[in-house]
Amino acid sequence: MELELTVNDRHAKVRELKREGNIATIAVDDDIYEVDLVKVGNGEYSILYKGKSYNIEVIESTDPKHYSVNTFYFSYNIEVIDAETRYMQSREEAGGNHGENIIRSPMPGKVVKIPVNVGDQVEKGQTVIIVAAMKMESEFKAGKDGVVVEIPVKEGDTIDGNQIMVVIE
Amino acid sequence: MELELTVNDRHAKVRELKREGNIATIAVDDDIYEVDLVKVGNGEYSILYKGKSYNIEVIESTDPKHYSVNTFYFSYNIEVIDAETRYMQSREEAGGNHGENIIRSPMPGKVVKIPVNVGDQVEKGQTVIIVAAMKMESEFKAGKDGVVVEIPVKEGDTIDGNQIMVVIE
Amino acid sequence: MSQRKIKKVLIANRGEIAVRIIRSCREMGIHTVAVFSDADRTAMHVRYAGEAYYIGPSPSNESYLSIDKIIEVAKLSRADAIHPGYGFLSENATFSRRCREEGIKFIGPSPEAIEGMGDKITARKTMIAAGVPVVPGTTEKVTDEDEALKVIGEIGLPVMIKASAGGGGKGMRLVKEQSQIVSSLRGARSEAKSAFGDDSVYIEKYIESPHHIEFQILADQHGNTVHLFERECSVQRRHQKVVEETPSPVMNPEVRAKMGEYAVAAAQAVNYEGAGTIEFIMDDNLNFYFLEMNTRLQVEHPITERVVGVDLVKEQIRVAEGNPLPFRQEDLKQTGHAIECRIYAEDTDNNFMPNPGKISHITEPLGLGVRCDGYVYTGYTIPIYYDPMISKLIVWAQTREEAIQRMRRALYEYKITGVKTSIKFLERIMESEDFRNGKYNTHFIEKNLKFLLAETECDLYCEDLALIATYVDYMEKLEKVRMTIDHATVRHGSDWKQFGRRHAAYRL
Amino acid sequence: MSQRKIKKVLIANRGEIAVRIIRSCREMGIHTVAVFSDADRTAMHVRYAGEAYYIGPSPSNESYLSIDKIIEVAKLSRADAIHPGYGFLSENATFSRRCREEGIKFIGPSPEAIEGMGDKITARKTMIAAGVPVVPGTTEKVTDEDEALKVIGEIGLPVMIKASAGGGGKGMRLVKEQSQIVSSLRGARSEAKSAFGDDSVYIEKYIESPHHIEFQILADQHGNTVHLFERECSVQRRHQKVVEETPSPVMNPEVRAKMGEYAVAAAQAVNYEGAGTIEFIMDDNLNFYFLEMNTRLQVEHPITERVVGVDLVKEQIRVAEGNPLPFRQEDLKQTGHAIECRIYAEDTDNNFMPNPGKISHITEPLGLGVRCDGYVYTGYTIPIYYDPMISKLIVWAQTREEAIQRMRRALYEYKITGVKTSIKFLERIMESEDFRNGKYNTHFIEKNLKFLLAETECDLYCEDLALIATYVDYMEKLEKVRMTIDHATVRHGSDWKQFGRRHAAYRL
Repeated sequence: MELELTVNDRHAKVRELKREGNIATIAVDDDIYEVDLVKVGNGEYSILYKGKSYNIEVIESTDPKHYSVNTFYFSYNIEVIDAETRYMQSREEAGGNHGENIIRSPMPGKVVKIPVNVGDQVEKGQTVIIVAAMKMESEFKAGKDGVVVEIPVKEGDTIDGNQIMVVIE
Repeated sequence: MELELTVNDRHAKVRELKREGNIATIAVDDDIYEVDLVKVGNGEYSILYKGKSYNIEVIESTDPKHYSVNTFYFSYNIEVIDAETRYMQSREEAGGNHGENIIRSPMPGKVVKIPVNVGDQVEKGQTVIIVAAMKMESEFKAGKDGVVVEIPVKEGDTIDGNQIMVVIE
Repeated sequence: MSQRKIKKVLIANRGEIAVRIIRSCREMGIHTVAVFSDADRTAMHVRYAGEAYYIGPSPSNESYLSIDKIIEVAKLSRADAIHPGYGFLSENATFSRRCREEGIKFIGPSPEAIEGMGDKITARKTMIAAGVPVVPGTTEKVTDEDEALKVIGEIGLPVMIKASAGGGGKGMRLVKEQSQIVSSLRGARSEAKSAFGDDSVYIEKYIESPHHIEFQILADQHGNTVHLFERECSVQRRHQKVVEETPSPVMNPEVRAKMGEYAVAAAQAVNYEGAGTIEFIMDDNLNFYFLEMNTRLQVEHPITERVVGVDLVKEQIRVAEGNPLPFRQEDLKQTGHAIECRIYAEDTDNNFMPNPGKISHITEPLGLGVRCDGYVYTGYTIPIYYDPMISKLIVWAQTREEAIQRMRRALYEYKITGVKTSIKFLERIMESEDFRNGKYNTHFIEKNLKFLLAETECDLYCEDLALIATYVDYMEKLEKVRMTIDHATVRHGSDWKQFGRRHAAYRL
Repeated sequence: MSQRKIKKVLIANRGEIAVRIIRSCREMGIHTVAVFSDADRTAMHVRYAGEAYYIGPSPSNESYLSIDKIIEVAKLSRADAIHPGYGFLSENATFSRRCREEGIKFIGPSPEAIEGMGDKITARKTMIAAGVPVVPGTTEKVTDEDEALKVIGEIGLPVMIKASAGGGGKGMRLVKEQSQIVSSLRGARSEAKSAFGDDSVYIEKYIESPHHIEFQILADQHGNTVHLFERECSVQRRHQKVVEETPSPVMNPEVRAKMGEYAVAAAQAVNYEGAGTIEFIMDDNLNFYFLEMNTRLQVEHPITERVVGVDLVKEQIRVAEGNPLPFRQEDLKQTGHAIECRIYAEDTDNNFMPNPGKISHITEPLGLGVRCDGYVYTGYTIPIYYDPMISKLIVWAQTREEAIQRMRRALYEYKITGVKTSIKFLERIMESEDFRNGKYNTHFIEKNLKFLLAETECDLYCEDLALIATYVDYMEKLEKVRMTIDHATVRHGSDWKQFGRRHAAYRL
């Protein structure tokens, strides 16, 4: 089965051509790799390729189709593109025309202050929410001029990473 | 729900009387324990009882009803007794009258030699199988006088821990 | 002054320092009591201590800073001493005094010594009286703007304006040009007012290319004070130390001896007891000035332990028991070189934003010359309420060069996934020319930031191999879902098969 | 003799020693090549090395002992040196010679030195010639029974009969009484014949209450040889070392100096190059005799590294590059005390039977003064084919007493589940009076076995708490199964609910 994966701006088609035990022949776009690949732990893979030993950790991030992948020195965000994702993307792109600005929390934390209300007119660069984590406060600013259409969190809330905090249209 | 558990020769009835978050009240036979219990990892529990901090690891051994349980200094084999187990036990006890002697491997290893055949008459203390693991050979001896009725392994086999190797009747 | 064996210590702290203190207590046969907030029920110090008691909600002012609750637990558990670690109540004179009143030994200095060193201007005066060199500047709090302008005129630019009650960089302004004087002064005072409720400041000469050098001291109850040499702590980001080492690459034996003597004099000036640190600022010509005293154990104490061969927590406890120090100054010496890196849960590529969360997997570096003092474990969730430091990685080697190589090896082995960490950033520090040459001051990170944040080169294949591993992992998950469903299906008829397939395709 | 920088090292080994060697190479900027058998694809040395190549089936004679395959990989990967570790090919003269022929540097002594020390009788003669004291006994192989009886008469009982080609306790007999002489002699010879194909033996004086003391030596290619002091290795079970420490609690400076000199002389007698160990046997009166030389790195080398402050693997590599030793004898000294415990996968309560298998969970001890050299990780399966040693735990402290306390603390922190280990047994050794007093010899384990295997006392509640944890874990599993099934059921009608319940009750 072929999978389409994205990493940064690259779309790559990956498929397995052959497999015998650990030894797999896998095509990444037009390149063919014969690798000795074995899972050594939860999401941890050991790959031998052309004699070199690679350790790669594959971690599910937000959902089963989004991965955070670590090699020793690099970290990649890789997404599996299937029919559902393609549909969502096309919808988002359509939505993108409306110029929605969604502000998400990059880390877990606590909402300290929300100086705006739903319906407020805001300017690009204006602080719309302040989140504290580990004794440090971070201000998040509007990415565009617009109107606050949604604030799904409130002051004092404990929030997760990647949670939607403010939506500006 | 009450569970019957065995540890060594002890049968204990355990049931939860109350639970609020981490704080549970649990009866072990006639003793009532109010504990602060939280799972901190796969099979790892942290229990606070009367101020003391206990770390207990609960590991499934052969099947979901057999546990190997480690406190810092002690290791227990604990079994969950339910209807099925009780049935099996009664059958085994009945079988026990026939005086079956089942020799199991205590660890993974490799069968080096089986100096007996099915049908052989053996004496108690006679070596019936030799297993090697980690550069050390271990001889396993008949636990009773009798006849070898089953040898489900053969020389050269790689075996798991707790696997039946020889049955003497 | 009488000797009394300590039998049970309450550790009024959390994180790596609580675990580190419990380790030494355990080796001494001393029982330990942990305290924990709502956020910390699963924390390592709770699991590792002999006893553990709940003290309140997650925010530290309702738990780890609550003197009443901690004293209550100490009494309940019959602890005869309290170790405050660093941070939280460790430099709180009220807490030290309260312990004394309750008959519980505070493992640290007297409230008087804390007070004497806690206020920067008082400390400065004490130091001047004791003959310890201080940075040219005001000895009195300046509350008046005109007075401040006059003083600045006398000292000459550049100057630093600091909140007298301050800390952590708040209420602090560097003034390099005439035109900035008034605005900086007003800014510092208003920030100080809102942060500490006190807008008095002091003004001092600003040292260009400064080194932050500190001396570890130990003092017993019998008047003996020794120093355990210096730590070079100039690798800082926003006044937070990132890497420390000992010996300092800029130090020489004469200056070391002189600074050590002043450090001892500084501690003796406040009748200090226990472990403490005298911080100095030093310029490129090795002129040095007293900066402040930290009246507690420092985060970076392990590099001293390694190079001098002393367990500082054990010495703290022995001093608290009333024992005399087991060594004199001449018994102590530095052997080899030690470096510490602080591992923070932070996104170094995104303005060093803190990154709490769940640890998916952790592998700690081991082997010759490596010490790792941490507290997180696989499956643990780092709470959002406290410090972002995950651990401290300390290496030792015969030479500075070998220590740097060892640190690089150890950082390479250190694997933490689930949260973002500063490990890659620290590797870049070890690779930077200025650090490798030992030619750096407190401007190091600022100066080298571009290099430190640059993307490392990737092996030709590593992106493709990352894609391959992802492919295999996803296909395995897909297969697992299929098998689960097929398994159910086989037992329950063909309608299920249909559903199972749809389910697998749609849901995963 | 010319100096040549080594750029890539093949490590002809596995397990902890392979990982330990790679660590030092990494610090030196040397590339590393691992080799692995079928059983070792997931082993840590394969994951940690820069490159890794398959060399054959699991049994070591088809992989780690295959000279041809290893040489082939060395050429393929363009390794310019091979580190043999310990065990496997490390003391194989043929391998050392083959490396020389192939132009690959063998990191270890010449084939001649290995041969000179490999045969015990040859070694004995060489030592006598070099003036090193040996145990009174035969210098020639004894192949004749009458001759043997005569020799025994001369030396006087007790004597030890040893296979001349032997090792691992095979073909070895202790004779204490006149009546046992003939039967023991015949037994030893027949065992030697079947084990080594050679029934020649040698006979020597048996030392009562013997200490096993060994000296670490280092020699360069320029004729410089130094010793790095002693290791006390008397805690043994069936001639396998269990605990080692340095300094030896029975040693004094005069005897140490004398033994050190002999150790250097012994190494120089065979033109030794690299790291090696001279083993001595010592009686309670500190009389000592040369036993044998191990022409390789020892398992217990880390305690020397810690106390002397030298990275022995790095020194091995530097010597192999042709560099002169960077220190003279007078530069070296012992600081503090180090102890090593070997952690085995074995069931100490069941006759120490090996216990390979899957590691469910591992937590390694950390903190001040602790070094843990291992290779297993959570989820790793220890194969059945090789040594049962999981890791080595090394501690250092200022004093022996503190080192023992630290070792107890570290063993307490060390958690390995899934396989049975010797950790509890080692804790008991640390608690035993004889060990704590430093009054022990090679009979220690035998003498203290009852104490060492005794059940430790359990806290009043710990059995009940174990039951409670089991209860909670089982109930959680039950709940999970129910939820999975109910989840399916809700979507697909009530028939399923019925099934789900039956399923949950019946299956789990």
